Amino acid sequence: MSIALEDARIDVGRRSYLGLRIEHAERSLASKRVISGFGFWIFLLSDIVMFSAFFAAYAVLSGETAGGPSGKDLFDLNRVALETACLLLSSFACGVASIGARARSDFMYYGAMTATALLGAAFLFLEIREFAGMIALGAGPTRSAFLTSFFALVGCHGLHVTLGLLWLLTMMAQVFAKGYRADIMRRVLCFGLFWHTLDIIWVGIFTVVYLMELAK
Amino acid sequence: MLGKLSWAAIPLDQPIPLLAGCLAFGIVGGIAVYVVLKGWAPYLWREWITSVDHKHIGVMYVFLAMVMLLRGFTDAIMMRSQQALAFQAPGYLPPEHYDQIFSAHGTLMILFVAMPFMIGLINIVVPLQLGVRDVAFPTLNSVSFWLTATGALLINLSLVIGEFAHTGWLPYPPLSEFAYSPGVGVDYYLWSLQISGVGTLLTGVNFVTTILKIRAPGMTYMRMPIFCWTALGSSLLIVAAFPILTATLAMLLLDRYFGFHFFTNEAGGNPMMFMNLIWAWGHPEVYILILPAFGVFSEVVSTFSGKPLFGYRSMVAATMAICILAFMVWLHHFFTMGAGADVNAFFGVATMIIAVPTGVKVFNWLFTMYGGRITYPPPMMWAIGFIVTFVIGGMTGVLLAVPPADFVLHNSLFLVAHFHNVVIGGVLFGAFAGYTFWFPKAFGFRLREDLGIAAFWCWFVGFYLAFMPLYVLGFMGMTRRMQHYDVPAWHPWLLVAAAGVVVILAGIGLQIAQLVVSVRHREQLRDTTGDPWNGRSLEWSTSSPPPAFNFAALPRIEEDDAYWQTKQRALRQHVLADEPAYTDIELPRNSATGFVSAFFASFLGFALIWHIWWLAALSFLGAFVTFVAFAWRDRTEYRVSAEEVARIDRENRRARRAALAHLGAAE
Amino acid sequence: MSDTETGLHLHDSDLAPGDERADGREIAEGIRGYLVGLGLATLITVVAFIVSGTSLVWQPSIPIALVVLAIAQMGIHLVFFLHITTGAESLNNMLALMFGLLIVVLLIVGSLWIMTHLNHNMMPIERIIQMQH
Amino acid sequence: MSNHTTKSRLQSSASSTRRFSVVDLFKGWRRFIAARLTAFAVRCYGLLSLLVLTGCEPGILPANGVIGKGDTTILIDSLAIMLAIVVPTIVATLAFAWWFRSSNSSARRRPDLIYSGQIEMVTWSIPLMTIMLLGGVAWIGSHQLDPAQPLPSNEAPLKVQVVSLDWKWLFIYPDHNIATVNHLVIPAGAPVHFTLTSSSVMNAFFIPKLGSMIYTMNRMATQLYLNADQPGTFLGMSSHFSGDGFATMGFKVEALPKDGFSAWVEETRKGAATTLTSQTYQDLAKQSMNVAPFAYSAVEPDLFDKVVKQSLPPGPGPVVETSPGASKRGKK
Ligand code: HEA
Ligand code: HEA
Ligand code: CUA
Ligand SMILES: [Cu+2]
Repeated sequence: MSIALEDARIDVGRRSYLGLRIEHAERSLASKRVISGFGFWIFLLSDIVMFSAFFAAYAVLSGETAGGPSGKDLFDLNRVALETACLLLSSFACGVASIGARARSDFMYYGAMTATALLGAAFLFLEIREFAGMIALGAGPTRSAFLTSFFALVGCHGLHVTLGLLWLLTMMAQVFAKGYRADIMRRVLCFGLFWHTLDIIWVGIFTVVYLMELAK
Repeated sequence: MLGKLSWAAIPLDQPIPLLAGCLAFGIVGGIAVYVVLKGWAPYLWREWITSVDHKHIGVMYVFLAMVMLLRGFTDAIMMRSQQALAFQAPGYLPPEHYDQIFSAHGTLMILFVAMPFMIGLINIVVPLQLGVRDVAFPTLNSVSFWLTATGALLINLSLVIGEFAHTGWLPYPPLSEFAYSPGVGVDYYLWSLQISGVGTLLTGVNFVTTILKIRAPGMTYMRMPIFCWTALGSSLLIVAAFPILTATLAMLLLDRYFGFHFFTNEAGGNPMMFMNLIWAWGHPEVYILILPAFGVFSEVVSTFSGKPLFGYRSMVAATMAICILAFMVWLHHFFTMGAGADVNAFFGVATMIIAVPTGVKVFNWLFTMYGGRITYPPPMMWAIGFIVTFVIGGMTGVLLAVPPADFVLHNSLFLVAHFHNVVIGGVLFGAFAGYTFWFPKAFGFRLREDLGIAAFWCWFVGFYLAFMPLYVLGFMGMTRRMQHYDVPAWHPWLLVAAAGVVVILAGIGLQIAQLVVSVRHREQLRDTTGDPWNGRSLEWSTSSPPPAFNFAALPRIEEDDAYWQTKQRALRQHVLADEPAYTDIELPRNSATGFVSAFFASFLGFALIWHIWWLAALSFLGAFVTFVAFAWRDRTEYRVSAEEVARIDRENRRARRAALAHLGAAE
Repeated sequence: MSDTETGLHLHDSDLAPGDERADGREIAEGIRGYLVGLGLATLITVVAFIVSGTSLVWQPSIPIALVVLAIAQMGIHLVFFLHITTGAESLNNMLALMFGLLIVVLLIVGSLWIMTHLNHNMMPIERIIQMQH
Repeated sequence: MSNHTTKSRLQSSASSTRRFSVVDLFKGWRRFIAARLTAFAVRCYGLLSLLVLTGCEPGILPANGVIGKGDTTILIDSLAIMLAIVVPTIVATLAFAWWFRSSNSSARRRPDLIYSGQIEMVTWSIPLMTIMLLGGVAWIGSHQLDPAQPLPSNEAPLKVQVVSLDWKWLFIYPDHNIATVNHLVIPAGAPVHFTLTSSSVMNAFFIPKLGSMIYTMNRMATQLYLNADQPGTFLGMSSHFSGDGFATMGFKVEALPKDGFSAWVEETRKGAATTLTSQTYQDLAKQSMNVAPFAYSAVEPDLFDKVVKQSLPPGPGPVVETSPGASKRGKK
């Protein structure tokens, strides 16, 4: 079975360009799928810029423990490894889901989406446990500027994952209700982009926040 | 139940803002009632409020900007008169009120006047110039507008309920932290900027996508009108800079609402980080404003000189260079914080480098005029006024970029003069040039030129009277944001400045008169040709106002200055191109998504400002449901039949033929 | 722009980010791509975790190694998961990415440079006291 | 009361909770007028005490002292460099606009002049050269006039520790163990080394006549070297907005001849004034406006360091009222 590109690009090579009938002109516009995908890509880049502000704040404030605990006292490498594994696998599962959708394979689409959701939820669960543990130790975000920037950066990523999960469920529901329609497929594409990008940001977080701190 | 909100929030002891606010809301309410009584509400709802047509959204942006302009101007008059009076005297505005005024003035002017004005022009013009039917995401466009309107609404609400920030237009911590600003003023500021910021970001995404992905066939990058390039530059800057603002304001919100320590004095927080981040947005922001203005002037100068733009490629290169450089200079706003010689010197030199591409632009406008056949309707008057004024403002900017000079001029009225010089002489003149240039396109009739030119002269003279004294005052050591002062030498200059504002007021009066008179005489001023200025780019090839679908058939572009060349060919050959084969056209349907989500966003913002948590939760839910409901829609487009298209287009072609005949006769 | 010369519009042959090449591909082939990505990403992650904790490498080089590994990792995600390549059909996607990265780098590097200088000039009170005595 | 907590400190602080009625509207207005009148009186009094400032020299020109002269010389030079290109640009604009007006039949039209490599070279290189020149000036200037750079002098600089408070200035003379408020006295001819911090929000320390300003921030200490060549009385102020009392943060700067300075120090030491201790400092740190200048005859050791290190807490800011409007957060 081969994979059909939704909204497949209308064939607009030289043929229709040279074709003099003017109404063909419209066809040489980019397809809706490309437009949505590109627009969402721009949005994601801006989201990355937003994260970079939080990264910068973390880098500047991470030494300001105000006499409170530092990262070394609080971080647990095993949990971080587990979290990383969850996200990485969910990113893979999400890729499989998008193939499933394009191949119109319900089994693959729903199965992989479910796996993505479960892995994402597991990640969130681990993160919430970590936060709760820290707060219980008196190391909440109001304790010091270091913890402020830590909770904000990691929490902002967590919030994105949460929103991603909500979106994921919506996408399963939409495909269920409306089938693999072109406009729905565009959203599936955007969701995939979103989810993969979260993984990229996580790479930044586990490197800068956790590994760097423990390597000190 | 109502959080921090109580009757005490209504500033009975501050009659001036209260009355002004009540008056404003009274007028708005009155207009609303009038509209409903006249039975215009359905029309408004259908054609404007729920419209996803980029032209209508653009007009609404410009309208919003003009209304806010009046509000911002009221603030300006109050500041100028206060400073004229407050020599060794308290004046009539107590500090806590004066401080709110300049904060509100700066915030409004930059974010709710200059930005919406430019975005409005971009909305109206860019798709037309690209030769396409709409922007990439029409519904999102409407959402963007309504979120901006929400922000404006919240800021104005602070007049009557509670207070506005006392912190300046950029709320530097620790002053803006809860410990030093426990009132709701800063919260008003933060939420209105967060909400409208989302709208602006979406606009940026929308236009980057539109310009890069949706152009008429043959409209290659190097054939795009220069305004599209500057709109692209501006949108790229929005996309890259606004997230920084969102993040920074979010950090301040976390500090204020949850006791975080990003910028506090306590627990290791670092206020300098705020200045660093906010200017990483703030500096690109001023180029977001000026780039589209540069684009407007390029179009105007070339049109009224009757020549293509000189050095098109240089102009494109300069625009893109400014885009990148804009992100490498932000420290020039805090040379005096003490980062040390190396850092200061680097950012100082980087800042000056921007003068190079800007200078190239100026010289290219000059050479566009050189050898042209220049006529002087209002847009061109604004353009000449702009070049003269902006060059002075740019020069003082470069002066401020020299760190040792900035060490004595920072935060002085010299700085205030610099930025009004570029912002009024550049952005506002650009906005007015664009407004008078494209008004006939948007509404189908021209503006009276005599009144427009009179308005220009009042503005021009008034501007110099009002702001040149501030340069002098800067040298005399006067800092900004002074509610009163005791130095006798300053007083006469401040009186002159106040007089200047009165002249500007006359200019504004004339502009309003121009609008009113033109509307009343619109039949005489009707633009039947769609091409009132003998224009060069595609927006002039369709009728005024353009049909919903802009172009009956998408134009095919084979050279620069698309419409100009078409016209020349038609003149040579005495024929229009053949009638295209008309087909049905699909257009996006109206959508209330923008309005409804902004409705909830207004409540959300208000509830968050006043800590009314249940209302916040409820309105958030409302906004979410709106979104899902929108996403669930099945039919998002409607069809204009081929016959209808043919009818409209034939009319346009008839008018065009007449116009061409006229042009040919004149030749 | 090459499109001026050829008269072909670049956006004709566009790809959305995230899309693989336009001509249909087999499911297995698609999955294989993701698997390769997963494998490489896992490998690099494991290396990063090991490097951060080891005492085998010269300590000051560890942060640098970590940064390099992170960049490599992000590259892998971009190529194998987001399908951003240098091909002509995703030129716009790539350019946008480059612009975004440039801003990110300017923001982070600039902020750190500015803030370390500021902190250096004002924080260490001991140093100031030294200067005073 | 409303959220205008700072204001209420100045004006009547009556009525904490009230229910709304129409009558209140009128009461509100009456109270408004009364409050305005008292506020006016308070201010007039304050202004009287500040009138001394009107004798101070305000502007940055002509400068006094090496830093001031350096800053302003660079300023004037840069201005001159740029005017050399900006003035011709403006003249050319007006000239082209006039000459090529459509009604001028003697103008030569060149509708095809849309590109010229030569002109392009000129349009890029003129600004570029100007900026290279100016950039050089800026680079060297920033290094030579960096505020933290000690002044060349064979004399040891006078040390002054500066604290900006809400809304007044505290000057501590650690070598002489005295302190003043809103009144800075320095010896003319000798370099002065300022170390600056803030008790609460940001301000900027600025004496226009002497040159470079610098920010003051809590928990941080910035450095600034200035001098006055000639004796004189100058205007000093905060040049960074710091809240509602900002405009009243002017201070008087006196540069006295050396012996005059020593005499002033002696006088201040002997003066009947109080000692600046942690306690008096904390009282001083509370918000107040229009503070008339005064002096402390002695200073607790290391008080400035305690402020910077935050062993003395940051200034308290406005008092949060216990009315329904104000939230409970904010106590730390
Ligand atoms: C776009 C930005 C913009 C614009 C246009 C203006 C316009 C003006 N500004 Fe302002 N200003 C700022 C941005 C702007 N300003 C900023 C950012 C600050 C800093 C705030 C801070 O300190 O935090 C500031 C501060 C500021 C100060 C405070 C100085 C101080 O700190 O001591 C003063 C004092 O007088 C002032 C004056 C004026 C005046 C007289 C105008 C006039 O030119 C007024 C212009 C009038 C209009 C803009 C009227 C509108 C026109 C119409 C309504 C026509 C409409 C109708 C039709 C076309 C039909 N401005
Ligand atoms: C649209 C708005 C706008 C624009 C376009 C600019 C343009 C420039 N600005 Fe301005 N600026 C502001 C809005 C703007 N600014 C605002 C709002 C603030 C204050 C914010 C606040 O504090 O509240 C500010 C503050 C500000 C500062 C901070 C000062 C301080 O706080 O102490 C500096 C310092 O470097 C600066 C520099 C410049 C420079 C170098 C340019 C350049 O881009 C100008 C380039 C243009 C020219 C130079 C003219 C044309 C060129 C030629 C004719 C060529 C030949 C000329 C030369 C070679 C010199 N600006
Ligand atoms: Cu400001 Cu250190
Ligand atoms: Cu700037």
